[in-house]
Amino acid sequence: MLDLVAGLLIALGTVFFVAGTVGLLRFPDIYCRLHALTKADGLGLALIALGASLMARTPGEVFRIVLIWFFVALASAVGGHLIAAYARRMDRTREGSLRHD
Amino acid sequence: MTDPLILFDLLLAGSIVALAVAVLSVRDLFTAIVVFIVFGLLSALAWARLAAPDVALAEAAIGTGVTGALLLKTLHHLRHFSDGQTQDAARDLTAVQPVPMGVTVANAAFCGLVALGLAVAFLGAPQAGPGFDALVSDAMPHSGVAHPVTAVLLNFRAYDTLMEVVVLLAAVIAVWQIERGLTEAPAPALGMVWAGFARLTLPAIVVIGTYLLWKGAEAPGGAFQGGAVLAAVGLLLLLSRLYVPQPSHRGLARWAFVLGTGVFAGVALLVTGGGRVAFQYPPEHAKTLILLIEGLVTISIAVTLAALFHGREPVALNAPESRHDT
Amino acid sequence: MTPDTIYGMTGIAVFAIGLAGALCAQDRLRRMLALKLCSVGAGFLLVVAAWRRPPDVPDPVPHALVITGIVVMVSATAVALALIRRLQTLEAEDAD
Amino acid sequence: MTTFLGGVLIVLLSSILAGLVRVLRGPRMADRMMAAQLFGTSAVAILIILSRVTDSPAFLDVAMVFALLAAVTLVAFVALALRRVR
Repeated sequence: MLDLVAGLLIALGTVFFVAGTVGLLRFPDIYCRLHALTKADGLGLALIALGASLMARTPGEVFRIVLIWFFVALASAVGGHLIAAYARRMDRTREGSLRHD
Repeated sequence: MTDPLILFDLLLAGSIVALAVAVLSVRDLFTAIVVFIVFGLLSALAWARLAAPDVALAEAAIGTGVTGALLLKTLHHLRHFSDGQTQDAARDLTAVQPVPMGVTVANAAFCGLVALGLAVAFLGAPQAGPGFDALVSDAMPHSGVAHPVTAVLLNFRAYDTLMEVVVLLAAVIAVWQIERGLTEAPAPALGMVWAGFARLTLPAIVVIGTYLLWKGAEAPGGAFQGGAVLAAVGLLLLLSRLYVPQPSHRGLARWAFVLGTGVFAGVALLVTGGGRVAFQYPPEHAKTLILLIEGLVTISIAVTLAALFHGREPVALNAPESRHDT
Repeated sequence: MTPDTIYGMTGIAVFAIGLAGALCAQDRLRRMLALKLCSVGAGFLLVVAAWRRPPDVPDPVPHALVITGIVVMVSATAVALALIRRLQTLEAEDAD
Repeated sequence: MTTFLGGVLIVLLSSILAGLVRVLRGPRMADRMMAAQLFGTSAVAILIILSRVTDSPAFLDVAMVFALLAAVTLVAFVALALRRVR
């Protein structure tokens, strides 16, 4: 029973990963892609982590899985922010230099 | 025999080879570097699959941390100094005359021959010939630690590891000499979100690095993995200019560089003084000595790797040596 | 087909590709990357040599060698990249 | 169960391979970097599942290192690029 639930969660998480990759490939510009990516991979990893921790043997493993999920969520949020800020600044300077010319 | 993971293995192996080809064949250098980072990621996965978590840890820590940042820094420098917006300008400076077709074909044939020879040797070798496993597991009780890889690194083959620390020291000396007197770049503006992230993550990385070091005695982990993870803290501090190396910190950095080598060699000398061979630690103190060496070597590795990334020696701005010293 | 044959052949292929790249590469950074590919290929062969069928534990000595190799390679990379940067700077100054 | 998890591993690895198209095609440097970030997360997921399949908790430490250091390359990229803009 527990295995079944874990399997379902992992399968659902994998679907989110696939969705994120499709978004990465199909969305038109960098901001849309960023949106698809951070949402999808954050949620996908959360579901997989939940499924895996249901199958874990010791509490230590569960703790480490939760820690991993926490760090990935944090890094992906901040990474998304940094990339977006970078892309926006690049766009601005490009526009600025065009107007200057 | 029918391992359900065999398809996964085949797919992973195929993608690793494809990525290796892509690293060398894509035109844009930045893409090549990103593909190389992904290549490192997948080879770490393959090593995990081959039941080598220590190696996977080392590759993960060094490959995704220091190596990627170093490559990106070098590319940034190349494009900046050829001051073209595109990489074509950079290529004009470094590229030379086109290579004649015959040379390329001869090179490819030579490499194919090498690969063929290796493949014949590899497939013809006896399956799982006698390794060092029996020797190592016999000697484990005398090593003072419970994890075989750590025992090999710091006890049975400690000379190798000592030399490895010396190589790191030599590298940082060389880099300081090569980059003598270059000036500092201004700080990037990374914003509030980054500041909050740094406050939360940097201490966490320190904790995890120390945990890896501590765990090395009985499970995968150890000085190199711990040091590489700690070096990432240094990298993040240097990149975001939360820490700017001051000329007055040079002495401290030099002490940190030689700390690992010094303690390692010092312990060896001490053991010889007790009438033993250099790395034959007395069994009752073996664990203490190994942990002492590992702890200090970790600090040394972390500082050295961060310094290797930073490159130039911190000198005062109006120091006599300037960039135009040639 | 066992993991060791699969990854052993991978290691050989990666080594050969890296060797070809190091011989043919046009710019310095790419040659550096090719040499790094070679080192990873060699690492694969060593790790494969350590592999034993799952109930047995792998041979720790090659693992230790590969870890040493990774650290030595990162030192070599850092020195080579510093040289590349310095050469580029000098060439740019000469071009002025 | 192992067969199912093996299938999941293959799907995750294929999603990395599909994402490589974005790395190769770009068009901007930020696009390529972003895709590499996603691969880091996928690798963490693969390692978590692999640690279940082969029952070796040590892989969780490898996943943890990936999770922590995923930011380093990205920060290196952004910090270096912004230095030139200013």
